[in-house]
Amino acid sequence: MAISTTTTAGGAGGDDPEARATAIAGEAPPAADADRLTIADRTGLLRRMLEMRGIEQRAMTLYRQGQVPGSFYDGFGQEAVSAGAAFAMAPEDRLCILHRDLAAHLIRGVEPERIFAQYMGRMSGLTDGRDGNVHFGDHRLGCVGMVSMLPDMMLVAVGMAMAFRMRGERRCALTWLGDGATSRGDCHEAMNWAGVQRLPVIFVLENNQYAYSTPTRLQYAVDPVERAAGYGFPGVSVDGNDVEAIFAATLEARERAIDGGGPTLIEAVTMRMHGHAAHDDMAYVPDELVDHWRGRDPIELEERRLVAIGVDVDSVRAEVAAELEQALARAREHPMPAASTAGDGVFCEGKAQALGDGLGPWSGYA
Amino acid sequence: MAISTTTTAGGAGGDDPEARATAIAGEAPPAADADRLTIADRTGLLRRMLEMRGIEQRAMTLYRQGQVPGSFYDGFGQEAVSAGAAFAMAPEDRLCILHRDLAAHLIRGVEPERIFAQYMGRMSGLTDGRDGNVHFGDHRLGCVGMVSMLPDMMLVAVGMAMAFRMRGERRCALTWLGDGATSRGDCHEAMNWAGVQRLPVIFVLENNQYAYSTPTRLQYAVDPVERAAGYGFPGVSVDGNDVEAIFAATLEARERAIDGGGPTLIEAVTMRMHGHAAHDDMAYVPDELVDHWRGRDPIELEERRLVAIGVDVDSVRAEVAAELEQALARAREHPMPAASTAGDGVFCEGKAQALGDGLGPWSGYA
Amino acid sequence: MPEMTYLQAITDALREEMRGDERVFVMGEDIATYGGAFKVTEGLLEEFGSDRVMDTPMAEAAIVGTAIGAAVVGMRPVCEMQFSDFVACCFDQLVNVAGKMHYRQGLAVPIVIRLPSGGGFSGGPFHSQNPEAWLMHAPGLKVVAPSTAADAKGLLIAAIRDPNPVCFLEHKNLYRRIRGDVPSGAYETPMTARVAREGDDMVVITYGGMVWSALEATEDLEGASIRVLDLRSLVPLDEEAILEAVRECGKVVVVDEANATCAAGAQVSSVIADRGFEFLDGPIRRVATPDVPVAFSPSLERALLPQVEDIRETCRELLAY
Amino acid sequence: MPEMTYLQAITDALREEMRGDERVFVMGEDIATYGGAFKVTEGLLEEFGSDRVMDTPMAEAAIVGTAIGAAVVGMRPVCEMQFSDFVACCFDQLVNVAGKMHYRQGLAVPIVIRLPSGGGFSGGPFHSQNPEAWLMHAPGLKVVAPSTAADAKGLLIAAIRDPNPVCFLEHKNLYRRIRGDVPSGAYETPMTARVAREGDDMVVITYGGMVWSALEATEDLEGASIRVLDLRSLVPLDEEAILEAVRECGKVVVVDEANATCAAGAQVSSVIADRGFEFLDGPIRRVATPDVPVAFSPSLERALLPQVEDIRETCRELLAY
Ligand SMILES: Cc1ncc(C[n+]2csc(CCOP(=O)(O)OP(=O)(O)O)c2C)c(N)n1
Ligand SMILES: Cc1ncc(C[n+]2csc(CCOP(=O)(O)OP(=O)(O)O)c2C)c(N)n1
Ligand SMILES: [Mg+2]
Ligand SMILES: [Mg+2]
Repeated sequence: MAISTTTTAGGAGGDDPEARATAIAGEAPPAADADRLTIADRTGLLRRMLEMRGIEQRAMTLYRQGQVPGSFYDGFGQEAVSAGAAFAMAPEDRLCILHRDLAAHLIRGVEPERIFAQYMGRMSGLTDGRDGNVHFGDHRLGCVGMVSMLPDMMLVAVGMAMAFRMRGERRCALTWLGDGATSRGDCHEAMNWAGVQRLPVIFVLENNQYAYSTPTRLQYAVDPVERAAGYGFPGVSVDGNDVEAIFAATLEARERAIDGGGPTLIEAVTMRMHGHAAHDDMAYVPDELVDHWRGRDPIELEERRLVAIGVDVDSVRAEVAAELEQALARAREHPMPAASTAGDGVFCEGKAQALGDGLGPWSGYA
Repeated sequence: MAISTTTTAGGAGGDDPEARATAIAGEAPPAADADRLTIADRTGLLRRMLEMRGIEQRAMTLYRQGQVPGSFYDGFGQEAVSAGAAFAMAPEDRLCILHRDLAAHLIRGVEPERIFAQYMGRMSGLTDGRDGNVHFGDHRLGCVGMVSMLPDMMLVAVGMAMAFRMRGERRCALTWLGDGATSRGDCHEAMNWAGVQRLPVIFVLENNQYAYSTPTRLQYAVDPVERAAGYGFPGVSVDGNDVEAIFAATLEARERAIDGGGPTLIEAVTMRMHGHAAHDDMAYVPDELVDHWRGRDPIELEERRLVAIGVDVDSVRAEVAAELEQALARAREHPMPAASTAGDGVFCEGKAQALGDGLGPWSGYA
Repeated sequence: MPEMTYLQAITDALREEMRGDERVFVMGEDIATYGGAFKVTEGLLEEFGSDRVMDTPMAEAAIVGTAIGAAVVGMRPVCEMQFSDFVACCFDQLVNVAGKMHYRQGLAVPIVIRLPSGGGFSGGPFHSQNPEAWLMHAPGLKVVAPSTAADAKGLLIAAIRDPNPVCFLEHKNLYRRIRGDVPSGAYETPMTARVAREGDDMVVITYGGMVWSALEATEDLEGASIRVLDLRSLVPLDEEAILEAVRECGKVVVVDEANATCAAGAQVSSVIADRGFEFLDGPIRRVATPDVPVAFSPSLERALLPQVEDIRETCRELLAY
Repeated sequence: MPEMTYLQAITDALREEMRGDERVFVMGEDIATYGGAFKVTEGLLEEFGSDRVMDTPMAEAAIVGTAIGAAVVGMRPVCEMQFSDFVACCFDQLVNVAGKMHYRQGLAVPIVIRLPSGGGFSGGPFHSQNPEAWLMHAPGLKVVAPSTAADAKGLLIAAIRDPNPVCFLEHKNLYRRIRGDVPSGAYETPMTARVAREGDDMVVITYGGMVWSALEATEDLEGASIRVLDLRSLVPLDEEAILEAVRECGKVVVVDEANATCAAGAQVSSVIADRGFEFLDGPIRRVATPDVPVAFSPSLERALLPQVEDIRETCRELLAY
């Protein structure tokens, strides 16, 4: 397991985040946690990552064709972070999913068809065109859609965990945040509050080296994973491109959380392989950095493992491709929202509906 | 010198702030930093503390007599924190002074007469009745008056330090903050920004065990001095009732700051010996805690030192008492602001005037 | 019907709802052990325990943000800002997370933010503000501001039961000064306007603390029959009641304690100027605090906040129009 | 006179002031290496270096708070919010620290906050807001909102030279769509209203992006002579120009892109209803975005934001009144 404690994480590259990133990412891929993850689990993880990439690549094309309005963000190269973390969460857990974390939506049970429709501003049962691109979450599946202001959702996740503790429920909340988001006051208020109340919440710090064009060295002097200790809970760094390592770290954090052990900060060290959004050519990123990480693609990494144990990954790829073609075709059939409804639903007129449960993909919850 | 690094500070009582407080405060009073502080310096420190206490005691009486409108806050028992820190700052340095730090205003050169007038809502050259009680600062003396929202002034102090660095000036900014204020997002944004830009700024964390009625254990899980490391700069804990220890810690931090060594977080461990404000009987504070700290009064502690080297502290006390009587008498003569001026000065009509210099009380700056 | 103060009525509403609905809990700074800066939550800790009466860290964004999180998993948080002025510190969570949630994704956020507001006691620039207009300008937030003890209880209960985020403005100057008969048990006051006094020569439209100033100012004004309309709710705004009053009275004075520009009073005035123009027998006068921070020194504060005499003078002039 | 876009005019103003006054510097997220999300600061890093063109951490409260600190020790910071929507994240520093400073202690805070605002390109609820009314309701802040390239440059220079905190609203939809002759060199545009087109049958009062919609909507409306008043500055608000227009035109439509309740348009309308009542030949109509977050999907967004056709329809009705 490529989990290092904050101390050794600090050791790996010390205060130079890029050096650390390379150091940690350079570690050997961990053996699969065989006695926990079944082959079906591991194939499921691969499938979700393939779906995420496939959906985002097609959406990027749709954007360039003018069929996706506004702007478009993707998580190319970071698929392992959302897939691995969300896979460890139980149906009754609650998530706030961020803008590079599409695989988490898929794992909770959002169909690709509806995601395409969301991107195109069509009726989707997600935001029905009221909000765009990655700003969604299916509350029936236990997720609160993110707001743009980062990392506001950390406080929402802490609040969900607070309610679980008040009601004595063995449940956990999880949210992601970026390296840039660590500079916001809300990040501190959330980590401090979670620490002082020892709440069952997991923060996955998706350290992809950049906040838009801003490198981490302009964002902080010391890697934020080191801050967890100052809030009274563990901070661990994992290889953000190793989906099984992220799964294992999250599962461990979840067990601690529901046993009353409090929060965990998991830093997933990865790299944003595309621009901040579709319009950004990321000219500000040194080529070597991109090259280094291109050699560590999270999907290829997991595929190599599965091929080694005889899984036919080509047919998985083929199935996903076919599935997405059909999903996109169906999504195009979704109607655009009617202009006459633009003013509806600012307020809830009926009864407040709490979040529902998502899927429990991991065989451990089956 | 009762300065312990974060590590040993953490050692002293670990994660139980009250235990830590007692532990640190229990240490023997340090010998005076003889080769730095002259007897005149040390007597000056005592005088400022006596003035602070004398002014606040008289003001509290005025408040109860209805001559001070609104509410009234004091720093009884914490006089060493503002006196020791402000005394180490040069005239060209800049300060944001908080609500328990009256001695800092005196050290910068604000006359007691004007402070009484400020409390009574009279013309004072400070806020002229527009703002009340501790919400003032004489910008001609290098100080920005605090706003209520805590700890907003930390960011202002960081910004001043940023300007010093941009202009290549060997100057430093300093502000205080309370234990409760450490929970606000602005505290994090300020410490992170100061750390990433290595700015010449000093944060004096005035840990007086309570935020209004809230004990530190509901405010944080780990003493905030431990967080400094996570921002990339030193955090030190000192006996907040030892004015010479605070002076020495601040002087050391200032030298580091103007030499380009970046920020310092100084935790002054002390106790709020009065209620949060005049109306608060602090029934929520355990008697033992108050009793323990009553035996460690910062003024008596410094007096014992000075008596030991032959200073006639009684006459200092007498001089201060006489001075304050006259100051109060003159303050009563200050006119109330004219109602007709209530709307004036919302905007600056002339040229923007930058902050001026304060006094350099320490003989090292003479 | 027991008589109680405006403050006691608020406490009573909290107690009723906490007894009747275990999902309801209160959170804020110094509200448990200390009972709140104004003692509104005094006694609740003893009855309901520290989970449902929670002393929080000093972190306003976190208070609102965690309340949102608790609400979407089924709780009914009631947050106290120690002073309404501190709402600026959680503004983003309130307007961007809570306010836009239901429109964006059909997820309701049943939270209440209690905001002790207003001046008149030398609180100075940071303890005297009236932030309601900021909140009214944020889609998705309801905003109520009771003036009587009975309405304070009924509107707070209605706010707690509302599936939406509700900002509850409680005027500090009414806490102990205003008392009245308050029905026992739980009841909801509708978020509509109330005629505080009948009249048909002129109407003074206001809310919160200024209702009492308006009543006093117009009590006996050259025998004129002056109606006082207490809006009670600012979002939703009872435009029909406003227009009815204009139709029946013809002359209008709108009174705000908040800073004048873009205040609630500006909105009321613009609604009348648009939809009630035909009924107007004169200009729509406004009385409000000028665009100046609320000063500390009594003479200055009095000069800034609308006084009974200011309202009376404005009404007298308009009657003569 | 060189012709340039609204965006280029803003860049030009920054360059002029940075060349002319070494105290002036720009700070914000992604403004240096990347040149800003909208490329407004492109090229400045190369000319002025990384101290005066500063990429900051992603922390809006810190951007405003540190700017205040730098300003009071003699600098002239110009801050960029990546989108005006994020002003909610630094609201407290802006309204409580910057806005109240001079009144409380006579200390000037010469900072400028650039706020790329407005919708019309499927930015959704968090990238399309018009926050000006929140800022107008905060005493001590000036608020300007240019509509032309020449005014964008002149008002930004005036804002930078102003000793007070100035919120500079630059409408994203004008950045590249609007171009015009812009005087070279430094000049200040006064914070007063401008007649965008003469006329005396009716006046449309607006500002920012809506000026162009108003001009288009009233270009040829049944031959009526319709004046368009471009406020340019919201604080200070040019009440005399507003009242003069009302006196000369008699009929008024006030247009806002912001959510209607307590918007700038509500303030303008209430000023007219109070001080300009005698001149009115009809109700004061308002066109604004309803109190709904700005939706993402084009059909919904169009239905919410005021369209040329909406303005034209309202004017047509009022002309017939
Ligand atoms: C409070 C806030 N300020 C600014 C932005 C604009 N913005 C959108 S994403 C982004 C970069 C975020 O970086 P990071 O947190 O590292 O997440 P990443 O995009 O790298 O996954 C910025 C500045 C925002 N969304 N929220
Ligand atoms: C942002 C904010 N929230 C709430 C308050 C109300 N308040 C005033 S002082 C105080 C306690 C502050 O505690 P601490 O920071 O420890 O400073 P101390 O008073 O103990 O010196 C509180 C809650 C405030 N001033 N600012
Ligand atoms: Mg990032
Ligand atoms: Mg304290």
